[in-house]
Amino acid sequence: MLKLEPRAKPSTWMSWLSPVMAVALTMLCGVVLFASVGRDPLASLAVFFLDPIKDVHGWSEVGVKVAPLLMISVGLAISFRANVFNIGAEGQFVLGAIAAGAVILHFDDDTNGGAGFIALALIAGMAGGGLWAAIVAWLRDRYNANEILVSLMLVYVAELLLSYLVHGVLMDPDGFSFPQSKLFSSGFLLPIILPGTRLHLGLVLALLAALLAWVYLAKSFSGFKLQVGGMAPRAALYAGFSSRRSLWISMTVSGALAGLAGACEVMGPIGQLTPSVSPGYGFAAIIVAFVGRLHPIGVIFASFIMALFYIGGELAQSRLGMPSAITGVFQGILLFSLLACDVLIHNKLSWRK
Amino acid sequence: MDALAPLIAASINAGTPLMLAALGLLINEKSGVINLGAEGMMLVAAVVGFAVAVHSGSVFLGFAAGAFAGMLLAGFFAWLTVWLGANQVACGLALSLFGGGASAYIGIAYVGVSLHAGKFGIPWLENIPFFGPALFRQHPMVYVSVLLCGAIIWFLRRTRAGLVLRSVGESPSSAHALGLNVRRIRLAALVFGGGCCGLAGAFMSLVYTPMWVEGMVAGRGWIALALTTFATWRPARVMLGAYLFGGITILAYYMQAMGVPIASQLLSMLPYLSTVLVLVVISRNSGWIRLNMPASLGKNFSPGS
Amino acid sequence: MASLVQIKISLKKRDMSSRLELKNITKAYPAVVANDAVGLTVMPGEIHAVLGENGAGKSTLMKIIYGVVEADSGQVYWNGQEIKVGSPLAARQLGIAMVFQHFSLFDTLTVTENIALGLPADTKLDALARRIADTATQYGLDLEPQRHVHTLSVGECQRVEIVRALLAKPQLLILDEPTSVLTPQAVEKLFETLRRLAAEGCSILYISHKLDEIRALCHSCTVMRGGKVTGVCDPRQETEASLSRLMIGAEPPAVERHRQPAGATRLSVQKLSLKKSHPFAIELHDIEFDLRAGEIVGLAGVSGNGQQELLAALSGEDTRAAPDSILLDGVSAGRRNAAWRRLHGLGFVPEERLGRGAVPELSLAQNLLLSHQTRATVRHGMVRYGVLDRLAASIIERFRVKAGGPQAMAGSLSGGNLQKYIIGREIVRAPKVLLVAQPTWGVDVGAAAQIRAELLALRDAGCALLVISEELDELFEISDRLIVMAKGKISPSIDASEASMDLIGRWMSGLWLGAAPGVQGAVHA
Amino acid sequence: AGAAASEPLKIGFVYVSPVGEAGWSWQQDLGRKELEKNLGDKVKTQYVESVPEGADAERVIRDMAQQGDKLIFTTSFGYMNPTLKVAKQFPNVKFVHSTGYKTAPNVATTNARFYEARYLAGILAGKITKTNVAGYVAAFPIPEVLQGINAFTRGMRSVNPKAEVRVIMVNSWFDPGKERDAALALIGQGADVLTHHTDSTAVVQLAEEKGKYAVAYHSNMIKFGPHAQIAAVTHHWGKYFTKEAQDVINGTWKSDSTWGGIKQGMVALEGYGPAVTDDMKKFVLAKQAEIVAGTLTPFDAPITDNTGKVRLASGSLNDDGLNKMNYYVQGVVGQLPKK
Ligand SMILES: Nc1ncnc2c1ncn2[C@@H]1O[C@H](COP(=O)(O)OP(=O)(O)OP(=O)(O)O)[C@@H](O)[C@H]1O
Ligand SMILES: Nc1ncnc2c1ncn2[C@@H]1O[C@H](COP(=O)(O)OP(=O)(O)OP(=O)(O)O)[C@@H](O)[C@H]1O
Ligand SMILES: [Mg+2]
Ligand SMILES: [Mg+2]
Repeated sequence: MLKLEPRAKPSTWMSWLSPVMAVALTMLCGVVLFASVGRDPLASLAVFFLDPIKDVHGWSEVGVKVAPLLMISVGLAISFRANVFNIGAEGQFVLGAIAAGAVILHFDDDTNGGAGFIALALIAGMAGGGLWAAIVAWLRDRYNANEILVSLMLVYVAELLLSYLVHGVLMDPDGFSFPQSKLFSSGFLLPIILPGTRLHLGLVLALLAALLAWVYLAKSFSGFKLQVGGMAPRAALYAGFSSRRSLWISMTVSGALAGLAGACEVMGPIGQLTPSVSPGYGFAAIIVAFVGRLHPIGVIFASFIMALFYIGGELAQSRLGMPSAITGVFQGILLFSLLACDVLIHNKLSWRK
Repeated sequence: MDALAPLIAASINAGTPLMLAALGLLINEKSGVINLGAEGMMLVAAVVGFAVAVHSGSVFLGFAAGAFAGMLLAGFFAWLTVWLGANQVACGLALSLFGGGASAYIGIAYVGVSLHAGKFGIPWLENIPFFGPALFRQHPMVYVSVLLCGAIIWFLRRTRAGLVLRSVGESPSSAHALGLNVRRIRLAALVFGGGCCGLAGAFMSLVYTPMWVEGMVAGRGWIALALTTFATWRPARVMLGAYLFGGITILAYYMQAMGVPIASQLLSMLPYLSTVLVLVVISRNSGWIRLNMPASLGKNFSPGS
Repeated sequence: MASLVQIKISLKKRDMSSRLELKNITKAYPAVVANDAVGLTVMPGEIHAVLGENGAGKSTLMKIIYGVVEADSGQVYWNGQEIKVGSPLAARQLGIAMVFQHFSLFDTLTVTENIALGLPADTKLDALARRIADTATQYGLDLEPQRHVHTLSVGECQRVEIVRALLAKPQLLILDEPTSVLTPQAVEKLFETLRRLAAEGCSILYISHKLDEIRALCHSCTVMRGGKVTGVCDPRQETEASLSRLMIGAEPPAVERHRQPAGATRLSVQKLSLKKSHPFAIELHDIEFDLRAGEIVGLAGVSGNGQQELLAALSGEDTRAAPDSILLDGVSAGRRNAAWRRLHGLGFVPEERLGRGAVPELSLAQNLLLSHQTRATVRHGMVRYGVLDRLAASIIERFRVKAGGPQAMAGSLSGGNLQKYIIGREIVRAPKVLLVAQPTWGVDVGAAAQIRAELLALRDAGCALLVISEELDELFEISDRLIVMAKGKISPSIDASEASMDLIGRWMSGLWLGAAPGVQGAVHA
Repeated sequence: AGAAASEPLKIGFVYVSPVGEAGWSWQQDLGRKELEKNLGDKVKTQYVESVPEGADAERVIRDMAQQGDKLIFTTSFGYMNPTLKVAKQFPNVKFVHSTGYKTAPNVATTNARFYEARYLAGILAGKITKTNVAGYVAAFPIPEVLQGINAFTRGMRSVNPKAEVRVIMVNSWFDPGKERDAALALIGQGADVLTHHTDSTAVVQLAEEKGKYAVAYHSNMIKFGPHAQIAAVTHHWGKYFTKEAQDVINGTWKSDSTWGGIKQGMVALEGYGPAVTDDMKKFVLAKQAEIVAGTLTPFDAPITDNTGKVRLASGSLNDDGLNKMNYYVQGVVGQLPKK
């Protein structure tokens, strides 16, 4: 019988191989899935995984999708490492969008704009997301309320708040009472970094965030403290590292990054406030964070794969006539595969009677 | 006052799926495992239960199939977390995600198919003024869920199996040392929880709406998870919490229908805000939480060490 | 001489049928072979000791007998029949009961519920309560069946474990280090119980590091070392030195110490009272004592009497104390966190090495950051990993820590080695005050001697030390003064040379409160 | 320029929700199928469903254009700006956006005057109700929805001045659980006729279950409420889609705003249920004829809102007024969020 036996030491080799195996396993499931509905599995897989990136434009679209996913998941990686489970990034994303949008709508007179205003709006977005997350931190800190549940409930509240605002004070006065703000004028939109595409500054900011987060977690003392709090709370207490500070830092940083992502989204590809600014980035980023092993560099690759899944799912619809649900199925299978493969980091397989 | 009886009836109806799922999750958590995949299990159970009911014409078979689907997924979750030792939070999220996708995929053929929910009533009781329409004209599953709640109270307080379950959640290593098979007990608890989530999902598609629509569970799995903490892992409080949440949701609609001059979006926030509020009130006393919370919640246990 | 005794005993055993016989039991873990072809024979009515240094494989062997751990190979004979013990359930059905080294109790359940979990499934709870009371009085082990375990003292928990074992009416009772949490008086009581059981025909397997106990109680003794049996003897015929030789191949080095006058007060605790921080905590009442430069104060007491809470308040892990109730070098410190106190000269070695004193997933070098947080290791908010590596390497060398180097993960070290590393880490900081909890807990004899010597050297260098230990021998060996903690209160202090085991034992039950003025005279603050 | 006769015209459709079996996207897809049937080999269609309104829509639309679709129907309001953005980059591709208000040289808009049929449904409801209360489950307070609510109310009160309409906004286009709960709440408030401006069949099913009446929306839902449904307000896109495609093939396509009603066959009141008597039906059909003839519109003066303010003193409300509607008329119980 095939048996799992604990390894004396976790295998470094497997920790690199496991994500590769997980992707391979997901593709294998894809082959089975496509074959079972009577499609040519290889051609279908090619549509799913290769078509999205077969030209520069495709890459740029993946980049547009990577930007919010990466930005959010970098923040979540930090917070999960501190053992603070912020599940409500979706709500913080929405609040970031609202705050940035509100600032823009306040200042935008169709002629002004520029770097200063853009920076201001981005900062407002970060503040919006950060403050929304700070509510969670405060309730946890002051009243011991479970952050998973509170942050999640606040997602619903945030979405309703956005709906309320775009039906009310933030509605475009010339928009025939339709629930959306006016289009932001070009001076308030993020610069495009690849002419002719939609790839905007957000991707650069996201990569920068990943880099900074990596330095923070791997090199800084503050990052060290945060992680000790996550790995061994009693050791953190022993060392005199404040768990409250870890809570606040991780909650507000992850909230601010989610807020920044929301701001970038409305100042980039959307260009206005609408009732729905996110197709679930905040939740998808949780998976990205885990697939990326809560490592800021790892999440770069993970968010790339996740973005590929989204676009591949769209193409599978229009080219293959597959239903849109296929994206969720693949994402779930990927995460399951990764979790199962990760078992081999700490254990080895062996034959035993 | 005429409006009160239907309000109560609707609250109970809306609270029932929450209660069914939360009771199952409570048993999960009493064994020390947190399964964030409730939403996914409910969705899959909703579509499977619906499909079976449509093909067989039997709502009862639909419930059975839904429960079975939930159990199957929970069994898979148990294999990953209890046997392979994978992270519970991540596995639960994966299950939710997968359940959302898979149910939508399976359900394509069933969108727009309708089931006819019958009329129900307990003879005699349903004709009592006020109490009849408020309490005694519900789907049988509603009464099953109430009985289930009572059974779980009895199980946890009075039976040895309940004692065993609580001990495993309290300290799996001690339970193991006493010869209890921690893995199997956790598996059983998870499968039971999956079954309950399955019933809850099937209730959604067979009774509550009754139809299949992609994503129709609409966050109720998450709310059910919140309810267990909210109830400090006590079944009677789960019931109270579920009906309260259902009641506030319905009340928000009543307020709209009565023309209360508050924006509908703000009224719709009420159930979520009140959940947070009660959570805050309950969690304030950490000692109280500690006394009721299974001490090993969320921590994996491997019998080798 | 020892070998002669051995032969005699083994000859005798062949005659009668043994209760339990193990042959060639082998069990390997990824890192070590815990049991290597172990053999063991226990006769009916015999109290049989298993002796060996830390990690020798004693607990593993017991767990194999009790069915918690599965052996890789070997045979088990029970009353002459070869059997397989698949689970504790099977073991209990055979008539084997076990009291674990680490309690297997459930805090939020009642005494009755806890005991029921260790008995057959058809046990009725109401009837059980009566049986518990009966058994408890029969053996002089008082228990209240309806109380929740988290409200019990550690001694009472021990009683729950023993009563649970006794109720199973065992033919073989296994006790793994049962006395480490008992007062000397309670130990004496336990021994009486055990002797009575043995007289009734029950066999007892008894594990302890305390050689005097084994000599006083046991009829025979199996000695283990590195997973192998190194000998069988009659402990009543051995001296502590000869047992020690069997165990580690040498006698433990004696600790040298000389008296010196104490200096200025470094740490002063005044009227320290603390409410419970969680339902299972102990409340502290009006704690008062001083710690002076160049002395070691030993804090005795049965664990679970408030030592944890006191330590947390002193170390700064718990910052709820009134500001002036703790003075560090004259400065109010009650509200300061651990980092601040460390900066002001405090050092602290907690009893839990993994997860508190060190983070298992981090390297030894990174673990330095838990207590070394100065300009030398952190500059401009960035960690200087080069400095840490060099420092870790020097500690590893100086304290003879067996580890794979500064990059080895803390979790990969054995308990004793990690303890040496943590103590070394605190000593090289040259603290003015050092709090040490259970310095040699679960550490073998050689390493324990080394650690004690290091603590004495630190004292001689002018540091003020507070050592908390459950081992009275150890406290008597290294302390200048002794204080005792019971029920959240602290006794007056007494000079170690004037105290007797008996007195400290009585104080450990909280009995100094009504002490005669004569005793007070012997006490000085 | 028209497409070569041999090569079929490629047409793309973007749907906001799964096509399903009833509802908005389902009706759009029926229109697509009718277009295929009408034009046969001359066209080739494809669609993408469940496209979120936001950044993703733009990519999906552009992908269609890149794949060679020459006519693209974007069928939800939230696609308006993405459609315009893509249209700018593909001047040779024609776009038709539903329910929006912005056009461009290659972007036309279309919508239907649902409110006309709503008014007629209101008349039926007003005649059939016993409690004089109708319940209206709606998604969001946007003009299109308000037009429906107000027209329905005015229709109802035209035959039953005591009637009132209670409204619940569920803040979602598509959530049968919420729609059902809202409908239950409305029944609890005394409503015996229910209608909805959401996408599922939940409200009709509930009315059937509770023995109340229902006016279905989007699609004929008679099979979900064989006794409950008194009529269905439906829309029909096939004819319009066919015409647009034919125009592109002929090279005569023009950017315009089509807002068709009962007369143009884009909207209908159909699926009369068993509860509707012949008299009622005759009465309604007569009113329908007046609407088609242009002698009656649902929004003829005077229009008073439910706070008593007169919104239109004379004439009938023009398209601009309809598009900017942001109030409830007299007879509606409820209040809209203030700006
Ligand atoms: N679950 C386990 N996995 C890996 N190694 C283990 C495990 N349990 C015990 N060991 C190792 O087996 C060896 C024997 O351990 P055991 O607990 O039997 O020692 P012991 O003699 O009881 O020591 P002590 O006196 O400290 O109680 C040790 O090296 C220990 O680290
Ligand atoms: N549960 C476990 N799983 C894996 N390895 C373990 C486990 N427990 C102990 N070990 C490993 O077994 C070895 C011995 O550990 P242990 O702490 O039991 O040693 P020890 O013999 O008690 O040492 P010392 O005498 O120095 O205290 C170490 O390498 C440790 O990492
Ligand atoms: Mg041991
Ligand atoms: Mg036209």
